[in-house]
Amino acid sequence: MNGEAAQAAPVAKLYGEPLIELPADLYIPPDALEVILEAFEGPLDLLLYLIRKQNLDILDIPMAPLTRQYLEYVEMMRRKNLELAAEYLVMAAMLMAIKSRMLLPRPPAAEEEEVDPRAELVRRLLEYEQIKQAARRLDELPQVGREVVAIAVWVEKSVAERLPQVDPQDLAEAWRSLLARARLAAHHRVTREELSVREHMSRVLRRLQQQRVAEFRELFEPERGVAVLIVTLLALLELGREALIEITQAECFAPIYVKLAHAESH
Amino acid sequence: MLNPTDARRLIEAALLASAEPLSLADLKRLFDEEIGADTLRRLLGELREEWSGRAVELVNLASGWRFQTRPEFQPFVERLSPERPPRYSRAVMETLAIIAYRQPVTRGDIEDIRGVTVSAQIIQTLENRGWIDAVGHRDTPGRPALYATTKKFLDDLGLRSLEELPALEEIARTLQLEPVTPQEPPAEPAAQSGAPDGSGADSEPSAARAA
Amino acid sequence: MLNPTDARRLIEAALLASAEPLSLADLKRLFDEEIGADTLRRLLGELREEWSGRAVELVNLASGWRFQTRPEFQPFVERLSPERPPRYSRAVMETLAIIAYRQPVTRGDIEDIRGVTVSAQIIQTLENRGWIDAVGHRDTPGRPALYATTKKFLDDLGLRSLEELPALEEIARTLQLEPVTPQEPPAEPAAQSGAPDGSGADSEPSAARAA
Repeated sequence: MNGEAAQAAPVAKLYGEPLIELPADLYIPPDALEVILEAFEGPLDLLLYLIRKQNLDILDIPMAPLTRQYLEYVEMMRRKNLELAAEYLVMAAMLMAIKSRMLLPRPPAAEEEEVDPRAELVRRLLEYEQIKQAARRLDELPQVGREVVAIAVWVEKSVAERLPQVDPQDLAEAWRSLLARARLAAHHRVTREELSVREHMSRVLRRLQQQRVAEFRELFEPERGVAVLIVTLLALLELGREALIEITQAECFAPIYVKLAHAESH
Repeated sequence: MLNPTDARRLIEAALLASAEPLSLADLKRLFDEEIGADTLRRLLGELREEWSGRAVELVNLASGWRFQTRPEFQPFVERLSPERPPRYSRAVMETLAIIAYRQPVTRGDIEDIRGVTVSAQIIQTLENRGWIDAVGHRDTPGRPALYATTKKFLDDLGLRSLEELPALEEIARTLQLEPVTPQEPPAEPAAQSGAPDGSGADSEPSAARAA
Repeated sequence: MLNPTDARRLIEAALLASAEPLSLADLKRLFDEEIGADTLRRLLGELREEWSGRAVELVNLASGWRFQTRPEFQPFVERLSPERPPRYSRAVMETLAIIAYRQPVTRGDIEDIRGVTVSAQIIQTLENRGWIDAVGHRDTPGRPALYATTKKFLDDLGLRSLEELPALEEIARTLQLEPVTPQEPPAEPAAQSGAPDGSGADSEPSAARAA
């Protein structure tokens, strides 16, 4: 390992400037690994990271150490039970293939046409790195709605107001901006299943508003199938937990009644 | 302290950039230092004066100040945009999204999620449209109304049930939710120490994003 | 016939009232009489000049002219309205960059460059934003859609044309001290014969680049 670091030293020039000091070690501390691995956008991103971290010359990649390190990362990902995309394994196979081809002796006759087995990999890495940078540059441009406001002053109109149209994707867009701002990700993970529960919560509340008190049983609609029964039950339990309804039963096996919490204060 | 011209330019831009009228309290927030209501009113008066000869004017409404086109201008606007569909403000759309995904919710719940106050006007816009209604009250002080989406909401959006709304996990996945900082530091030190130009700084915005 | 001042005031009001950029053709419709493109351009130039010292500026974008706040005004925008579009994930931004710089591209092309699958949600996020659209199909099995960026993408980023995007060659120069360019051309044809596995398909995007 140390030998390789030293070997990398002569080419340790980055962005045209000599590097003041080499990174102390080539490995990421294991506890930081998970966070780091999840931040990679794929095998190319991981490879670029390994290459840049060690200041390897991307045009003359030492395949043996790079392949070994890549495989170690992939192995660590597996051990950590991180969801490992198939692309990582395909890349592992490709690295090993390139490495073994570089070990093969070249037939002297073919020498001139022989292509560096790394050429395609290098091309892909450079292209991806370029795109990565381009993506950052794009993200830095002042954007209307984000850094810059498009001016649209109020227009006084006498004609009848036309109603705005909204489609489900507009709601997705609104939620996206909420998420980014409020860091809702942790506390507001709403799945489709939960959404149907919440829909039924509203339905029960709406019904209890008209009816004041309902018998537990009549809130269920067995004809709509088991899934709806379960969701309705979950909705009632959630409403109870949030103290939005009161569920009462006079004695064992007596009918269960459901009403709005403190409905009598109306 | 800003000089009066700069202060006027600041107020002007803020009013032009805002879709809704701005109150004196809103305008005060623009300034780092304390600024009196009298000073603000004087600056607004000067601004109105400055705009007096134009097709856009500064008006003082119940809820605050706003720039709007003069009524005589309407015919010209119609020539320009005969079919431009109107849109709800972001505030209205976000409120609707919260009610749709988190129902039943109170106005306080919505404010907690949005991190800003939700005006009665926004709720009313959605109620008038028939897209939300109060389905009960939470049993807490003030007995706030609980809002839910209506059947008309589903109909107008072409949905059979709320489950047909776009899945939230998928929306979250398209976002830069967490600061990328944990990933960047190990990757960047090499680049930063050597980068003579702006390229090293490219990592900065992602860190700043966290702030 | 309007005098130049009135004409300027009319154009100003129309532009201030419209969040979408207005083209010269749009602006012509404001006037009862014929007005030449040159005259309009001169009036727009004067108007831009008139607004030069302020926090709001008149800019010329891909689909026309628009008033917008200057980027330096951003801190005030944040104070006034917390409702702003979010930053997209790296996956979304890299997909956008590939479409912007390599267009027209298929989803497969994007996957080849990024080395990972590109989810439908990512494409949809960009489509819904109005930044990309399908401009055709590649005549290969499955007839995959070809994506390109829209005028709205340019407008929203304050650009008049794709040529104003940060230059890729410049980006490349900051990547590595080694000259990248001399290496590229010979590497391309060689890469095809040398690719040991399915990566031969990677040459597709570079072919699309030439198209």
